Amino acid sequence: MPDTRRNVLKFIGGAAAGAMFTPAPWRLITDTALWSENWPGVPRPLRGEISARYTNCSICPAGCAVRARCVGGQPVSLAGVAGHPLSRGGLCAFGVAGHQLPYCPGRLTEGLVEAAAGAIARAAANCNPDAAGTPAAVCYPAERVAVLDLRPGRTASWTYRRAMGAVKGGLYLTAGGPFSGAAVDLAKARTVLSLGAPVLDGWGTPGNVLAERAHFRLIQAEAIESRTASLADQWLRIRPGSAPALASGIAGALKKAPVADMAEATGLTEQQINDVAAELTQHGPALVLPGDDCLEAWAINEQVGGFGVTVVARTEPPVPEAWTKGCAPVTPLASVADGSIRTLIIDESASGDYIPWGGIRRKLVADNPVVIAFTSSPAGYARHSLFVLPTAVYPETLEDIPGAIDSPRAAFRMAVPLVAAPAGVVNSSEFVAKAVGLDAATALRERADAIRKAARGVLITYADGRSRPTAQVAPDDFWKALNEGACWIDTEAQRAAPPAADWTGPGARPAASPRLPLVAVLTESATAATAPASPLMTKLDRESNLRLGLRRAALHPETARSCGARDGGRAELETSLGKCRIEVVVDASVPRGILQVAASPDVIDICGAGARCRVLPL
Amino acid sequence: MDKRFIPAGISRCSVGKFLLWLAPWAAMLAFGLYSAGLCLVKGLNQTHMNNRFAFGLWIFLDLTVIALGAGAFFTGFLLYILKLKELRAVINSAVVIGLMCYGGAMAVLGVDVGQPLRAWFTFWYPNVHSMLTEVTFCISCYLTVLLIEYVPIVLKNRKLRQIPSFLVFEHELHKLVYVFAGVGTFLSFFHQGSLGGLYGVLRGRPFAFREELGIWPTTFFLFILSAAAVGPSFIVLTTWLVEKISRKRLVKPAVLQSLGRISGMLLAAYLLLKLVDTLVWLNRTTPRSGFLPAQYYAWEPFGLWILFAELAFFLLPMVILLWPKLRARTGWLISAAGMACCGVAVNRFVLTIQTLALPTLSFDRFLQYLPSWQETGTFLAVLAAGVLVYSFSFRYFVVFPEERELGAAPSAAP
Amino acid sequence: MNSWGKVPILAGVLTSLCVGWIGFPRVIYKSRPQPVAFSHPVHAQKAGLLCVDCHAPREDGTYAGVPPLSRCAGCHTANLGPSAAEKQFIAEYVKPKREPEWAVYARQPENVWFSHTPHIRFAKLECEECHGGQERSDQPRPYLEDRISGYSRDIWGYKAANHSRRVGASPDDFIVVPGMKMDDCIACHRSEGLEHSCLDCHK
Amino acid sequence: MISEKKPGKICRYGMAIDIDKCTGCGACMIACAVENNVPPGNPGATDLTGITWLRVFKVDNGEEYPRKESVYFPMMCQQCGMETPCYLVCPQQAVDVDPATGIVFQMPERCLGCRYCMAACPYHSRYFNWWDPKWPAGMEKTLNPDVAPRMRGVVEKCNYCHGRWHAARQRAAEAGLKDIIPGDYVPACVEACPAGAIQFGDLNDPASAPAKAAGDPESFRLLVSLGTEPKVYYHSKKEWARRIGDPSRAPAPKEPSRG
Repeated sequence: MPDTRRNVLKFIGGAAAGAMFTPAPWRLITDTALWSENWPGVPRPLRGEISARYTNCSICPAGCAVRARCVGGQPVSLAGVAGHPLSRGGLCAFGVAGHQLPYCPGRLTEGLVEAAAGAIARAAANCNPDAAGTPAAVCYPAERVAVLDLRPGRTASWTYRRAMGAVKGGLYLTAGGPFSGAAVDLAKARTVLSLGAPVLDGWGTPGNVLAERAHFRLIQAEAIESRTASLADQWLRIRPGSAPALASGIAGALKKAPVADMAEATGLTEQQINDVAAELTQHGPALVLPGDDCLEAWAINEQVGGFGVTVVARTEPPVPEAWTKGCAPVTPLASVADGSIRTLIIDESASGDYIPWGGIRRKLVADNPVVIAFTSSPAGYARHSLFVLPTAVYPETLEDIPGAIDSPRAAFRMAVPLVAAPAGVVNSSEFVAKAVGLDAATALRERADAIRKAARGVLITYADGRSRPTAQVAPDDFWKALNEGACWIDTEAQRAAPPAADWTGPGARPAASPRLPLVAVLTESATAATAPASPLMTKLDRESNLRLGLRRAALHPETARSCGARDGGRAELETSLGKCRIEVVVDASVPRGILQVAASPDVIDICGAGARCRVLPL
Repeated sequence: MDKRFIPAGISRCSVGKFLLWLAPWAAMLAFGLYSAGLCLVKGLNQTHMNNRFAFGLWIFLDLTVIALGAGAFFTGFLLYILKLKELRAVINSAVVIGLMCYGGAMAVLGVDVGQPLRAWFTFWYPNVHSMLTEVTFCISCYLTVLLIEYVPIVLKNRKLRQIPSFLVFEHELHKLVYVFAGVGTFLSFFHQGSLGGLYGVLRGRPFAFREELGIWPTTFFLFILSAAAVGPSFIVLTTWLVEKISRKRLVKPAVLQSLGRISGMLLAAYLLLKLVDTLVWLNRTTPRSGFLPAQYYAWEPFGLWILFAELAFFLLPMVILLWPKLRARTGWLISAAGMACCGVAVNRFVLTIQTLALPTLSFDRFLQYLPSWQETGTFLAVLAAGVLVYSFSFRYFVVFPEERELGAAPSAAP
Repeated sequence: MNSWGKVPILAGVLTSLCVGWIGFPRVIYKSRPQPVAFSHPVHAQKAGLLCVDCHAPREDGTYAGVPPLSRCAGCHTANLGPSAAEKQFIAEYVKPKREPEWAVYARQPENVWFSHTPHIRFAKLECEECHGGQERSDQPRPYLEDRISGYSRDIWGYKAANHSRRVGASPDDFIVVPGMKMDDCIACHRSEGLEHSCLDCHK
Repeated sequence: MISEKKPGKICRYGMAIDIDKCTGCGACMIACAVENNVPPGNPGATDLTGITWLRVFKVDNGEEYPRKESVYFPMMCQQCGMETPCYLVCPQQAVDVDPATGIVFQMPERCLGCRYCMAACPYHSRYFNWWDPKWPAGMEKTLNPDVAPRMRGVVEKCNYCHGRWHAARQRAAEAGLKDIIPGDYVPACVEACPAGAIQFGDLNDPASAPAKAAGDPESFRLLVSLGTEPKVYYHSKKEWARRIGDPSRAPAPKEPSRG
């Protein structure tokens, strides 16, 4: 019996020895090692013809010119267009990864399209007694339809105005604010005083700002050491929310008035305030940029003679005659009577400054208002809407981008589709127009033709880098060029002072209260926060500490200790307006008693400028 | 029931007792294998290592364990090359311990690398400049040597001896034992050294970087010496432990004492060189690379104390072991041996963990690192496996030849 | 004292030799037929086409490799011949405009950067020197893929039987596929003195 | 280096970075990740386990307001030209230095993930794939075909966008040239920087920006005292900023500070 066992053992031994002289074991070792090169999970990049395509970035109103490197037609990387007169070849971090927006996880691709269309049509009919089919309907003054446009000045905006014009009692609303009708000219400015505006952090056209940066002295008045503050020539560390006080202080100083109490309010010395005032007047043209819409600051521009020089009236590209007739006027949201809107259509597809929901809600009728949001992200107004309609994102859309705040000359450029939009998304403006019986499918083409007809300015085509007078381009070529990546720039217009700021002040600010010890300071420009961002942005926040990152709030170690929050811990941010979840980041560079929080819609909703708040660790 | 396997003339506890003893270790092994499996399947994100703390608990333990395992080669060297006959009493035990230590270290390395399937590349495309290549080659070779040295111990088993061919084989093998001892010693000198070199060559880490002697940094030689010094101490420690656990006299006290003496002498030599090296490093090497020695110890908890602790852990045992009166007392001997082992652990800890914790860039920060339970578990697996292997060897093979004549007190534990 | 002596050992050795040399090579490769029964000779002779007529570099210099359907559809708008393969090709691919899923014999691992341009322009290599006598392959041989590593069998280079449909084609008609392993590339680069580092070819 | 045979044209590519111009916008980091197929951070990733071949740090002069000054400081692999630490320690030649370009390069398919090179690198510019690379559904369409994606368990690092070097060589070959057309090869970060703070060039060419920076008293390199001859030159007019590269500068703040 042991013999058989022994023989089996011998057999196995022999087999093992023999195997060594076959390719099998060696090949298996090699293959497993090779398998580790492309085991499941390691993707294979697509191959194909490499080409360059051109467009304009529509993530934010800057509309930088973009060269896309495409493989088999699919963009794989984006870069600026060197020598572009407006964007100066620059592209921000968000723009560089723009081609990945269509693949953001959590992106909306379906919604109750028909129902929403019905709702709009019904609302329009209710407002419009003489619309066919609804003779009995009556229009209540308090039952108005309104479109809230986060990025005015687009062709889409005109479509909305026409659509609302076609509806009796239809409203076209914008955020308003001092800059709604104005643009600034950094090239002219020698001194720039920013009261919390993120001048060097995504404000205006990044490429242009950086190119002009060398020519002006930048004074940043801000409570925290923001990116701009740390890079400014001078940083005035003021108390949070005291920007208006500083503004009126400077205004006073310019009139040689005493500034003692203002110094008190801002935490600066009188000397400092007087010095700033002096600087604004002494070194040639000055420019004052209000951060969160503070009118006092805006007024200083007039005092220092900036109007018509560094601050000019914004001019728009020519518009077809027909559009201007009977279109709804531009109304700032703030000037609408509270509780007067029944049906509100919010176009969030083109990001702009996010308005706190509280400011909007007040304008709606109290009992079940109908809110319809056009957006690609569930994070914004979608949270407050009855209907959410998915829209295409850059670079799927064909849309034009209004002139940026820092380009005094009118410009017309379009973001052209580089990839196909998923089925089920809608074009917001055309959708609204259609719902009220207006065809706006060719609006962009009409606009382009109107511009071409005016025959002013030049057309810059990116592929060949040429710049031709508009008059020399045939209408069809003009349109074709715009669709292949081009930009029309108006001739230098007569510089006019901007229209008086038709706007009454910021929306509801959370009131101070003893049980809310901290002051919330929003960083990261709201535009960047509400604009969709590529998943790669983790490189900037979580994988390095360059940005704070959404839903993260930074505290000084001592402050953190005092409210029992630990680094990386989850916590609840509470203000008088509400609560939201945040992740705590402990950072010694944040002043004590301040909560530096990244602006995302849910945070903006509850924190106005300088909101009091507290942090409750979870 | 397993009497026929237990060496003749040696009494061992009952099977039940033995299994009872094994159970906890087996459980520990199971847990360890689970956590190791997690690291292999889910990847090294299961550990608390990161891009800055690229090496963690595992590398530290590998270095320590291999230093302790040095007893195997050094005892062999003393016995077969320097003919210190009385060490025959512990050589088998030394071999088993060496096998455990080296086997364990290799196993952990297998988990530590991100792509174990490619581990053989090191043999196929070796980079001769790299200390790690040297380590890999020497350790894997020496592991084979240890296995070969282990075979005779296994073949001496009562049952296996009945197979004549095995007996012959064992006899032939035994003739070669001197060769293996020689080869083993040579290899061990090398890999102990290159383990030291591993960090000594890191020009980018001035805290670890050392002057070169010939083609090797000084840590190369310091590691050889410290390993050789601590190896015997570890043998003393383990033998004593086994005696306590099995409640038996396994070796003559004289043997342990002479081991202790050797350990002490080597510690003295090591300490001397270590002092010189430290002074050179602080006053010459560090300033040259633009760093201030003060910076090394500016960060709590790694203050200057750790440097002195390191030295103290070698100094005290040295004194005790070189002092015949103290050495003669088991208590002193054992505690000295224990301290020496701690000393080498601290030394390896400083070189691995503290090196990585210290910032090199002026704007960088000091890092803290605590191993995850998966990391700890994997290490526990090695420990448990070691104990199990040793227990079996002790029960079924002749690990301590002198045990028989030292008389058979009634057996208790394994 | 044991019954069979060395016999079991030898048996063991023999078994594993057979398994290792005969069984294993068959098992390790997954065979996959090409979608279309394409004949190089037919296109070369009947249509008088050259390699570059279909396998041409693109404007951007990258190599097109297997031509897209559009290239075929240029001629194969309707049945050009009576063959069943022709019918099937038209019906399944040309009409529905479906790209044939060709398996590329010479597909290299992802981390290899290879550009035809310098090899054609400077080294003056002929297609055959790397791709073998494809122009003689009258019927695309099945694509063999290593089951574990997932790489093409051709990379290792071998002598493939050329199953010819031509009348009187000799049964021992082979297509020698040269190896395309890293070593093969290095050998040539080294002989040309163009070997500097791994970065020459790896990405 | 496999053979010592010298290629046609020997370059020593390097960078000149003006940290006074850098605004820390991070466009370079994103462009880098896009170009080199670096996946978005795993949900568990932190600034210690993430992968950022190029990382921008915020460094201040340690003073308090109002004397406090900060700079943004882009750091990629410094491409050591002497005693290259990572190259010397890799046990299986997964790290290579190209004699033709001076570029230090990691071969992920050769790497066994022992991370010895990471311990060796004084600049911490090597990154380990702690997780399997994962892209959101559909996003793998945007991967760059000139760069091979890495797998879990290997080390990767900046290689001056080597894929672009290959592409440039191909374009040169198209034009019948053996050497790259000057200026045709530029890493992604250089192209992306809206402030023009990063410049790239051949240190062997005296006219190139890095070569000029090498001679500029206001330029500095990181940890030169280690003798690894990094090929990235930084420039600043601020005296304190120039001492960032000096290891004996006062130790970093004990309080945790982002950046």
